[in-house]
Amino acid sequence: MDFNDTPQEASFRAEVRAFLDKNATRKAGANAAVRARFVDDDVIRRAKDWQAKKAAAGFAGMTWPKKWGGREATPIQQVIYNQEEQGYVVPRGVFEIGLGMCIPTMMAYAKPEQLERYVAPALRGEEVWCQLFSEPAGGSDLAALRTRAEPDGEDWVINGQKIWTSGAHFADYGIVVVRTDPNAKKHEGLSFFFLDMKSPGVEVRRIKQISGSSNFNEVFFTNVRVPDAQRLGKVGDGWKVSITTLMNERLAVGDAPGPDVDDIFQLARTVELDGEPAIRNAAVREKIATWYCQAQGLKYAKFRTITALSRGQTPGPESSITKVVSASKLQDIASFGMDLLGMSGGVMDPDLTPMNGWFQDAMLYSPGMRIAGGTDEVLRNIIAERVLGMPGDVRVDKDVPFNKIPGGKR
Amino acid sequence: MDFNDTPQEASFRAEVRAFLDKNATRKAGANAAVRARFVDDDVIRRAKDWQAKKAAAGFAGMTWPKKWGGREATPIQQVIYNQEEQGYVVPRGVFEIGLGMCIPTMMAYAKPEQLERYVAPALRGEEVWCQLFSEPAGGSDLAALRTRAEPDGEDWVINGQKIWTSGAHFADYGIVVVRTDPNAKKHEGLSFFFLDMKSPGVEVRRIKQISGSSNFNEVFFTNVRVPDAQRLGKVGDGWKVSITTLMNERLAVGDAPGPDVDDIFQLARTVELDGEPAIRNAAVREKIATWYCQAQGLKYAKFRTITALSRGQTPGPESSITKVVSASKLQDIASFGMDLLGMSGGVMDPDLTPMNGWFQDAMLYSPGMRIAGGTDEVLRNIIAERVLGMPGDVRVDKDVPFNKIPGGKR
Amino acid sequence: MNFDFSDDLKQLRDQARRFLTERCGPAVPRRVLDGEATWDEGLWRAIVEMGWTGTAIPETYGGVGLGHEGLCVLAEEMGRAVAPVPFASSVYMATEAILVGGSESQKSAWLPKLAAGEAIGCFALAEGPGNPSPKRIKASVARGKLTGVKAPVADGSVATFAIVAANDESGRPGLYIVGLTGAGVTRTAVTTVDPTRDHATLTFDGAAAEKLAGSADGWAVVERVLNRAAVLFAFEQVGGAQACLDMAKNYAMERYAFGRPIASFQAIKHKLADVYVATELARSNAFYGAWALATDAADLPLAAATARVSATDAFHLASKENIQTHGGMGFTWQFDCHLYYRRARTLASVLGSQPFWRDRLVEGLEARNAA
Amino acid sequence: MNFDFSDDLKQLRDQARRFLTERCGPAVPRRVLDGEATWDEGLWRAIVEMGWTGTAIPETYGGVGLGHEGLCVLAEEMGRAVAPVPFASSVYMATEAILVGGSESQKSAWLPKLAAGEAIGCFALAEGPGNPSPKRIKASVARGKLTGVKAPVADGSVATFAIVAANDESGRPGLYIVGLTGAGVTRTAVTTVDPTRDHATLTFDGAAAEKLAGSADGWAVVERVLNRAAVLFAFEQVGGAQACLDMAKNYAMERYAFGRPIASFQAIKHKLADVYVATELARSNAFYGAWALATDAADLPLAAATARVSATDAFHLASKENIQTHGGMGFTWQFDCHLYYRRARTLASVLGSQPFWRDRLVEGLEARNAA
Repeated sequence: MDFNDTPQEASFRAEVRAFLDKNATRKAGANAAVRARFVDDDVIRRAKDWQAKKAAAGFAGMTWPKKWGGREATPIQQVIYNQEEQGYVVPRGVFEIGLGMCIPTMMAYAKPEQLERYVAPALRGEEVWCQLFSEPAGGSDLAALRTRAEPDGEDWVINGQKIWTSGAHFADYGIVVVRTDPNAKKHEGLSFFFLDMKSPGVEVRRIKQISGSSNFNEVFFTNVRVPDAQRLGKVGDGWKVSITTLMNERLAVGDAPGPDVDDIFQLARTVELDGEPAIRNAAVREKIATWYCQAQGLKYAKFRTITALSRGQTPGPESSITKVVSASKLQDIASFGMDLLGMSGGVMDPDLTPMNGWFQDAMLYSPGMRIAGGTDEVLRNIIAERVLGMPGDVRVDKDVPFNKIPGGKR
Repeated sequence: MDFNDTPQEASFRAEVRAFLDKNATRKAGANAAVRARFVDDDVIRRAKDWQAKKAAAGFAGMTWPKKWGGREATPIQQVIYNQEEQGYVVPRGVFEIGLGMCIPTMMAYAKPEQLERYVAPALRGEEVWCQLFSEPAGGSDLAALRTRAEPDGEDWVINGQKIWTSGAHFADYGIVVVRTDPNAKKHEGLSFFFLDMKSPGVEVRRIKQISGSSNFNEVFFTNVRVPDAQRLGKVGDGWKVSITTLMNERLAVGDAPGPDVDDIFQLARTVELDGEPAIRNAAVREKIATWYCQAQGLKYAKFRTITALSRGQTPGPESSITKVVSASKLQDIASFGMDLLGMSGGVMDPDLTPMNGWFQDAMLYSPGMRIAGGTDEVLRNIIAERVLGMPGDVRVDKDVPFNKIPGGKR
Repeated sequence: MNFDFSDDLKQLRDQARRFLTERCGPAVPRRVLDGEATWDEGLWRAIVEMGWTGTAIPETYGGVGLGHEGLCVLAEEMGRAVAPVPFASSVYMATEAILVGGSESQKSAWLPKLAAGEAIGCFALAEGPGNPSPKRIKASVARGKLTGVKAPVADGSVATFAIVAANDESGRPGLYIVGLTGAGVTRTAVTTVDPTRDHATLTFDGAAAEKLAGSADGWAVVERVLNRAAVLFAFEQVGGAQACLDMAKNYAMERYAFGRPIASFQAIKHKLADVYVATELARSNAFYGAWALATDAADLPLAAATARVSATDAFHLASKENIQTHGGMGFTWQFDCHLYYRRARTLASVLGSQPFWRDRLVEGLEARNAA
Repeated sequence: MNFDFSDDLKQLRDQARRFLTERCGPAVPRRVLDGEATWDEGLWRAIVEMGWTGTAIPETYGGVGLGHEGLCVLAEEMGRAVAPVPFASSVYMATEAILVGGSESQKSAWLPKLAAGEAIGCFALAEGPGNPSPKRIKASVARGKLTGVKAPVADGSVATFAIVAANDESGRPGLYIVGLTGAGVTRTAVTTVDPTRDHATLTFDGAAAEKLAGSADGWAVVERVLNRAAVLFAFEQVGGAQACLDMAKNYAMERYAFGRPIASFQAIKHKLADVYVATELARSNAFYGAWALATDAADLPLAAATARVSATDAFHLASKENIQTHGGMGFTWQFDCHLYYRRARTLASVLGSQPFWRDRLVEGLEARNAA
């Protein structure tokens, strides 16, 4: 057992670090409370510049085939790049979905000439993509989607509404799954397309979250025409195509960002409880010990996954524990941080509260972390079913035509 | 708001106390760790004597009709009697099921001449009754029972096995629900009987629990003949009759007995943690505060129920919270009591461990408290469904003949 | 055994619920949340007119003399409605401080005004991060003039006067009545996680301060006010928790996934069963607190701590699991779940946080054990 | 990144699992539970023959020199099998104490015997209720003679010698090697919640005691032994937790209620998902502990505390929810669930309980922060 790179890994890491040192700024020491309420125009511009640099240096789409601008890198090389990049101030949140989910789906299903047209501009950061799956009626039940596409000549005409679409407000293109046959069973009447987000009839509205941020959008479709040539997969095979996309998502889910055990430890050293530094209080120590065990457990579970990658193995669905543990931990730490501040617990003014109101902010956005990307409940189901091999929930909607499934309030 | 009796209640309480003072010994002050591993012959003899005294004084079957030896007492009078009796050393665990569940079921379904024969001896403690419902294949799914009864002349012939039958080893009679039509739907093929526990073919075996106690039995039926005259309710109505019995059970479910918050508080004052009395440790205080809130909450919830009874109202299924809270609390307190003893946590020898090994003993029997009389999971379902009005679980066994329902391992 | 509110008080509760349902739907706190106002003055006036501000004030001082049980009943309804009015600050805290610590003439001067809503009080104890403690008091009064900075003060921008914890010339803590509209007072708004309840920093620079007569016994009077307020806030918290449980259950019954209401999944059923259990335990402990408050029982400190710890936990749990039950919509600004999640937090801080109250609870046990 | 056991050690694990499945099925601890023996001597001999007792002992001292990673792998399997042998006491504790604190001649004298199973060690630290602390040591050695009472001592009736914590003439604590078969030693059986592991009271009245050379630094050597043993026990606990998870899942898949396997109910699925999460976190922390132990890393104290706190919680959770998943049968003597529930408790106590180790964990954080 050791934590060392193989010689190949070490040399790749050196290459990455040289690139980053030359093109980006190293993060300053301490954790800073960054409250990015939404991705603004400036972030997009900087993200595009940065993406172009990465692409030029061969650090974008690293695992892709060389013919599409990738370097056919191993998963462990991707991990090494990500590890190193985390140490630098670089814009994030603009290209992850497009390059991580949309373009890989295109590669699996689009025609060669479409790939010629779309892959390179996406890789270089010139065009941004988004993913239009979730709907108001869907939630955890993704396949319950109701947005309709009807054939009309060479086109399909889409009507309906998507929701929780990250980046829709600055995306150039999107992939979308829609219902083309409401009389078929739920998973069998879907089809999959890509479309120009500037198409007439596409309307994007920002969703304001509890925290005041707007990371998501609603997207309304009113008679949006999409050429049949932009269909990915066969008519009726939309669910199968979606699974391709979602398989790529799973690898991306990670720690809930925010104050962690080290931060609450620091806070407990600063504030007083019962006339002494809070860190002397056994109840505080007990909580910190518990969170530390969780945080370290997640860290070393990740190291085990990376080891598997490094040995050329495929890590299993075990990594689904990360979000289920870290999202609740974040909410608990945020809440306890506020408890440590006594009567000032709710104060957000950076001047009046320690750590710039980081704990208060986390209290407001942490409920979303327990929901977005799979609720706690869905993740426990996934662990039970895919890791432990337990049966799925009883399904009453399985053998029923979609338009006969009870719906309730939407 | 007050905690006072009405004048009628006060005078009844005085009557009860006079009876108890005359016939029983008041409990000594402190909580004593009583480890009754099973009900032995001596307990049964003393219980029978005590029951005879209660019956003679009109404190047995109090809520029953006067013609059956009751006093047609109000529920609040029953509560008052129980409250007072708790302060005295009296034998328990022999007549509760017979008088609380079996005889009331008889009263609802048996013929007058049968009641003439059985009620009075049961009331006076001369005959003990038990209730034979659960089966190995059943568990939480009570109606999944497989014990068969087949008609043969004037009799039914019973074959099968019951389990978790309290008191079967000293009972004279029992009530039993069996399957008379395996081709009918699960709840429709059952019938209900009472029987002589000394009938040929009835074999009782004690079940040893983790704690070493034996509070339950297995009861095997091999060609046991029961006259049709001892059927309660119509053939096929056994489930309906069982519900009558179970409605009476619900009122009986109570606190998990064992070390509670006052006891862990006492322990924490006695032992040291980190060089000072454990009670000075903030983590210990936090746990005690949490348990105290639960214990007091249960206590005052009970007071609210008693108030409803006192006002002539019927308390709802809210009382199902008692066991779900107190059983886990007991397990947690037991475990934490052992943690407070450090390296000696597991020691049971009364001379080597505080409070005679009460916490250790409770650790061993508390898992049973989370299961017997309704598992944690069943109780949460009951709260969700009966209190909050949420839907039942999806049932795949509802419209299927019993012998077509998948069974798995028994 | 008579451990429930009287029929009269149950009527009061029904009345209050009807009134608040009509006058204080979610749009009302939402207007304040969205920054259109710092409180709802119209609602406040209507509440004053109903006489609620004088509920626990004896009739001799212009109150309606319904006593503290009546106030508990109203507090629960205020919590359910997330009402953006200074009711808690003025009624549970300032009024209680004067009831507990005021001289006859102070009572006569202030209670009628409080009952009539002419005066709105707030309670200025905190001086930055920390739980209530005499050691944390730096504000001081010399020759009737108060100097110091109090923050955060709930409803500090809305109130007309404050009850301020400060040290006298000899360094002993006590409570002072301080007008907020005169000289020597600066008020600055403080942003909190719950914009539906006003918070301010109050800076005193020689403001006129009148000592509460009964606060000669120093910190003890502060503790008495905290204990009494803890019971009243517990009812607000229970009301909030119950509202969250109702919202979550109703949404789960109507929202379908996989062809059935999400209320039919055990993950949701058991979650809400747990919320129900926590809320009922908290309610029962609040009831006992109400009795102890109404009768000024010797074990009020223990009863108050128990009610508060239970109710704070229950409201926190209910408000966060209400969001979780709502799924994606639950963490949008548009849905009302966050009104309760925010309010749960404010109420968890206002009298000091859980570590403080859990410790007080065990102190209460120790005191009982020593007695 | 190479954060996993080597293929050789994985082979060792598979071998050990096969061996223990065959030689140490549930009937084996059950015989001890039912009082037919205090341990399984035949199993012990077989284990000695496999060389496991010498796993971490260097070859120069008669061991097999597989190092501590090898011992971690075996410990997990011992935990899975609830093996009723003094492996933990003799190998994780007594052998480690000599490895850490023994002089060259002590090592040469004892390690070959331990490797060969000729000597069986135990660790006598506790003197009644309490966690490890130098202040609690009353046993004392004067002129090479030990006096005092140690209880409970795991495997105290089975071992041939003990490593005893005692004070020297000047009151400084240290560790002593004391034979248990000679004069001045009385052993009395102690009943615990886990009869599958022997426990005894050792009463010393002038027994010959030889100071461990390296224990001149007093309590520090005790702490080193505790830290090293904590990692090894963590693997035993993880093995036990995994066994419980496997049992519970298998039972839930085969047991039907309401016409379907109980494994299809979310209440059971989510319960076991939580057990899985706790076990995986504990396993990951134990892995890091293994690395820190094998490399004698500077942060071994923190790594050991983290491994232990995680593993103790995970085993406790897994063992109690295994019973719960089994329903009624789970709390019968007949089913094997309680073997693990009992063992989880013994392992939670043997090195000191959770409050002690959580506090040490935070001490580790403080030390790191100060550095």
